Amino acid sequence: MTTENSNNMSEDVHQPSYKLDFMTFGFLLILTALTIWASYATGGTTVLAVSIAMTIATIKASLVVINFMHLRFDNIVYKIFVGVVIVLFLSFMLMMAVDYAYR
Amino acid sequence: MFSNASNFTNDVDLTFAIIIGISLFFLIGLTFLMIYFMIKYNHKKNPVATDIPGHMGLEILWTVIPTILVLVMFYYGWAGYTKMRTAPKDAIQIKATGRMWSWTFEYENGRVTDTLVIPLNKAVKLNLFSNDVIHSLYIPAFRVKEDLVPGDSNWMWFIGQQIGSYNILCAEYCGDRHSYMISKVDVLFPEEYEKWYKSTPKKALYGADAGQNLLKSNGCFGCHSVDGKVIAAPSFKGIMTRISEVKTDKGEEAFIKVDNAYIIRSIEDPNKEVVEGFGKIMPANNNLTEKELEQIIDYLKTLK
Amino acid sequence: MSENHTSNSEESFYKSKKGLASWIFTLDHKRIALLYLYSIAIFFLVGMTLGFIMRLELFAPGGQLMNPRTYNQMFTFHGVIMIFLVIIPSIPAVFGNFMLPIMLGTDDVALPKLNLFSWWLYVIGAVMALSTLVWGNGPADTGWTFYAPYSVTSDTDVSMLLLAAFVLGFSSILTGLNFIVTIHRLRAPGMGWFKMPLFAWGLYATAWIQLLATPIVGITLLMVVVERSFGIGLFNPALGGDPILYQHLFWIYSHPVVYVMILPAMGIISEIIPTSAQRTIFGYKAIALSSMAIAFLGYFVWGHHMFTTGMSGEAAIVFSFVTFLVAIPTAIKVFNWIATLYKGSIHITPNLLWSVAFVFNFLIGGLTGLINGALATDVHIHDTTYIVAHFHYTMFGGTIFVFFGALHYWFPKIWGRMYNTKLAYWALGLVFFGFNVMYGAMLVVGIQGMPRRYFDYLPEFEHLNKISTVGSWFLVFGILLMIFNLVRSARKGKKAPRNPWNGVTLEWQVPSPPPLHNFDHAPILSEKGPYDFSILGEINKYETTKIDK
Amino acid sequence: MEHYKVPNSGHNRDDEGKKMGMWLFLFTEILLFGGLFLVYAVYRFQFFDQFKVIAEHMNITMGAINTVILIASSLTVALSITAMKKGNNKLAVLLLFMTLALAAGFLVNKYFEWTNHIDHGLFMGNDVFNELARGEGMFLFLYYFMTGLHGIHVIVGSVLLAMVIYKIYKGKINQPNLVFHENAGLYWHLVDLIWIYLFPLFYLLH
Ligand code: HEA
Ligand code: HEA
Ligand code: HEC
Ligand code: CUA
Ligand SMILES: [Cu+2]
Repeated sequence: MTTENSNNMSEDVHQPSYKLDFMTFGFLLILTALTIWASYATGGTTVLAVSIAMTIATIKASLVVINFMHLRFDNIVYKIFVGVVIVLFLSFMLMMAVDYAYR
Repeated sequence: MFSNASNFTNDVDLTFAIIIGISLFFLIGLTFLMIYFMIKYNHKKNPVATDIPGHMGLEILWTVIPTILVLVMFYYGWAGYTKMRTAPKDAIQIKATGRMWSWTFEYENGRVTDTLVIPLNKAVKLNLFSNDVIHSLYIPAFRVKEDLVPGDSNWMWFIGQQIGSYNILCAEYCGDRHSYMISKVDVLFPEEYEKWYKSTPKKALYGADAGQNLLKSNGCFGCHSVDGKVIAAPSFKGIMTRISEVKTDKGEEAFIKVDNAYIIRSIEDPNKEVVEGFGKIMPANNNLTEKELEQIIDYLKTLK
Repeated sequence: MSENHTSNSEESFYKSKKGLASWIFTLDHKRIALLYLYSIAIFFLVGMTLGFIMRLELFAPGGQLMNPRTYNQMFTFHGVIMIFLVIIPSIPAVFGNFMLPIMLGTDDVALPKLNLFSWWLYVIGAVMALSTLVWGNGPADTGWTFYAPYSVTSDTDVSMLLLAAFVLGFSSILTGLNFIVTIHRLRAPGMGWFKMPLFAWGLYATAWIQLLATPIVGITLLMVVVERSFGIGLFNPALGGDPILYQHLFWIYSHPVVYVMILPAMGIISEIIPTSAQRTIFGYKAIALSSMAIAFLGYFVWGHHMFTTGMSGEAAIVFSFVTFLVAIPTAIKVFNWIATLYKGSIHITPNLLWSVAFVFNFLIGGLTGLINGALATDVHIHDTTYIVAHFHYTMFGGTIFVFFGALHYWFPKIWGRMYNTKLAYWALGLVFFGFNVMYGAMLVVGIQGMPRRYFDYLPEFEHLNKISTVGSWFLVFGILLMIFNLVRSARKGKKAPRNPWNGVTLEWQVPSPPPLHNFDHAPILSEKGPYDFSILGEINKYETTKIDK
Repeated sequence: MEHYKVPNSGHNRDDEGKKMGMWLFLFTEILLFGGLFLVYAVYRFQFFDQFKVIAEHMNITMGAINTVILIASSLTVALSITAMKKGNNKLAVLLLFMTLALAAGFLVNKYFEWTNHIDHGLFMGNDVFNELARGEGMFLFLYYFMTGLHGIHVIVGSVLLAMVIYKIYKGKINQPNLVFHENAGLYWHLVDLIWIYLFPLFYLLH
């Protein structure tokens, strides 16, 4: 859903603009409300609740990085950098999980 | 190398041999090539160099060959390891405890010893526990080693295949007397083992004195001597007639006439009063019954 | 900040300004490099002296010179100094700082102030580490790995040393950060990625490891400090913590960091060998990309330090497998170096021989690493002196040998003088011989089952330990001889020309020693990459330029 | 010979280089917190029930308010950069002041939250704290450590933004020359980014 929206936005904004800032802010607020609601709706710490909370947080984080931090206007190398860092961190998590889950 | 002391030695030594063999081939071959090139293409003999920027075929060749060799090594290492991590169900279960800086082994019938005694050709599973920091139980002759992680349980297993007495060493650094945390594993004929296992009364393997046995099986002698030498802690020699200079946990200094109550406090809550000049390393021991504490004190009184 | 120089551009960077302040507050990458060199040299001597004394202690079983506590503090301090104060900064901070901007054809790193700042962090960290010798409860006795829960309960001054390591970590991060930006932004016009010298590639791969792995160990060490101060059981099982978690976090950094040590060294080898052979490097792209491959794969093997902790079988297999994968790009490098000697026109120099000695030692170090990586054999040799020998072969026989080689290679460039070649060969011979005797014996005694960090050992290990200690005497003598030769030559040696070894990378196109802004003419780049010796004539026509020194 | 000036120099103004440096620095910050997130993940897994129990003590409303405050401050910083790019210095400064006000609000809020916990004895060394089950103490400790470290970042970020304001007044930051402003903004967004994860992990998963 969000990716669609950011695609839409990128059509009318090619450089930083007040409009983009405000739209990002709006989405962030909505998502914050959503995640609080979801935490009640899913009832605390089920696997579902954790995944939903983390997914929403990740969408929010991407909004901040892409729009507020202007990654969308930046050179491709920055996008690669960010990708590498994310992959790396997730791999750390994954490999530790492989040890802990089967220990 | 290539002994047959345990059921793992052959696999491990074979893996060693394979990897060392391949390694020596490359080490000698490549060193020879380097020296040969340095002589053959010395600028005196070969004043003009030929530029060769690379060769795709060669690059592929020397990517593929090491890959294959590496997979072979991985396979042997993995195969040997898998055996080490799958213990048979009917193995003799022994609880092995490590603490600064001694070992104890507890058998299914309650026997407690400080050397490991096992029967020939029988699977033995050691369940590993530590009271303080990480230790590692290492029997070089058997090619086995496994860490004792406090707060967590770990295990190892093996089959002793040759009669004899082998070293047990501690391989994980654990403080001052890490290198003295040594014991033995005795592999006996099954009949002998059976006799040993049944004959000696519970918890009494060393001499007649109950107190001394308790100190031994609780690992006190890892730090305390009985002859006045300071190993890592005050000696027990003459302890019951001493005045101990201590620092309390509130930071005050005090002189305490050693009595029964003080000894018991020292054992159950050693960090409350710490003897001047020593660190807070003594593990608390709350497993001793009142009677046992009494026996210990009686023994300490004999050390003049 | 930079335009305050007025002098003519020929003057060497030593002379552009004078006085202590002009050094310790300098923004010039060359001066910062030398600041690093001198500080590292001091710590190297301290660390070596500790190592030497440990060897004397191990000459015979039983206490010889000290009690166990002192010995434990010694190997801890030896390890911490050698890792955090010597080998991690060594090649990047000294030769990287000095040579990288010149090799890329520019006049400084991208962020000169940050560069100075990271040296200052280094000094602060070093002072913090040394302060534990003087006050507090005595230097830490935990081993450089600071394993919990021992590091949490030890009554020595562990916290200060941990904080020092934290600060030093940040120094290392900032150096790496600076190099990445420099390489991205400041390459000379016309120098594409695959026209960079291979040393730059090595540094680039290294920088990414410094940047992305160091913070994890930083926060981990900080957690131990906080745990010691607040008595919380983050890693202490007595309070519910998990000591294995500490090991995971520690090795997530500390395995990749071994490639921080070796990749720049491999980069320097890829410079020295083509120059000595006077021909282009064999398989440029393979070498460049294998650096990146090693850096990347190196992140996923940390578990091989933990095979005996009761790690899950699944994890052990993955970690062992990836460990073997790292060996492949390393092998590619070695093969390409040797192929570069083929049909060259080889000039035997001290720097080439140091490099060849490196390849030999590193082969032993790397190949012994394969035994560590194989699961069944690692169980046997884990935490024995075999491991100690493995990492001295890679770190000392590898990185430090290259460091010495690089000192000989770039000596004329840095100090503008030549050294005594004969003495250099003697020193190299002694070091090489002593080194192999010493650590060769440790390899064997390790396989026989002598654990590491042992103050005392069983009588059956005595023989090999004696041999090992005797080896260390040759080593000491060789290193002192080398230092003597270099120090004397830096002041009294013959003046060096611009290009004594007929190299073609950009550092040979600037005067020896370089002026403040490095280049006195536009750098000459070949279309055919950094190791095109056909442009040698064009480069050397500047040789006649008068050097004022 | 004429002094040769290299075209790409470490002493030329290189905004792109500075920005890249900032991004790289942010990566180290992410991994710094990343280490803590790994610890959190492992202990969440090991002390599943205890974490659940103790998380009840967290005040979702307070957390939510702080989340909104930080998002709003991120907005004002982003807007101020946009304003600066369009050459509107006055608006940019005004927005930065708003950001500082929001940052102060965040810290005040956090202060009340912490003191509230401490009043309930939920702090290291306290008797109530020592009575807690093991995993519960761990949760609180991670809570203090992570939000504390985050709080330090808020303070550092505020100092940076204050420096931006000062530099705008001094004319050192202006329309084409605003990389310092942009970098301070990047740092501030990172502070927001980390909070985006801290909020669900400590407040919502109970
Ligand atoms: C510069 C430092 C450096 C380098 C480069 C390496 C390189 C390697 N290391 Fe080492 N290592 C350390 C420093 C280093 N190490 C340190 C400091 C420790 C101990 C830490 C401590 O506990 O205190 C350690 C410990 C260590 C362990 C843990 C042992 C244990 O404690 O149980 C392991 C296990 O896998 C390991 C493996 C390897 C491997 C596979 C490589 C590989 O990268 C090597 C690859 C190289 C080659 C393979 C040689 C070249 C190749 C050829 C000639 C081609 C032919 C090859 C094939 C057929 C494959 N190392
Ligand atoms: C770059 C890394 C590096 C280097 C170069 C060295 C160099 C040396 N190392 Fe070390 N070593 C480590 C890194 C390194 N080491 C690490 C990380 C550990 C693990 C620590 C741990 O377990 O936690 C270790 C552990 C270690 C041990 C194992 C301790 C144990 O497990 O019990 C030993 C034992 O022999 C040892 C010895 C030496 C020796 C003799 C040298 C030789 O280089 C020294 C040669 C000596 C000289 C050449 C001396 C020259 C100078 C003088 C004689 C006097 C000069 C005078 C003044 C300056 C006043 N080292
Ligand atoms: C890890 C080493 C270690 C072990 C194991 C150990 N101790 Fe101690 N012990 C010490 C140290 C160090 C001190 C001195 C500091 C202190 O008082 O805590 C000490 C002090 C004592 C004292 C007081 C001595 C005095 O002079 O006042 C007694 C009694 C004692 N221990 C008994 C025991 C008994 C009984 C055991 C076995 C159950 C034991 N210790 C096991 C290290 C140890
Ligand atoms: Cu126990 Cu080392
Ligand atoms: Cu490793």
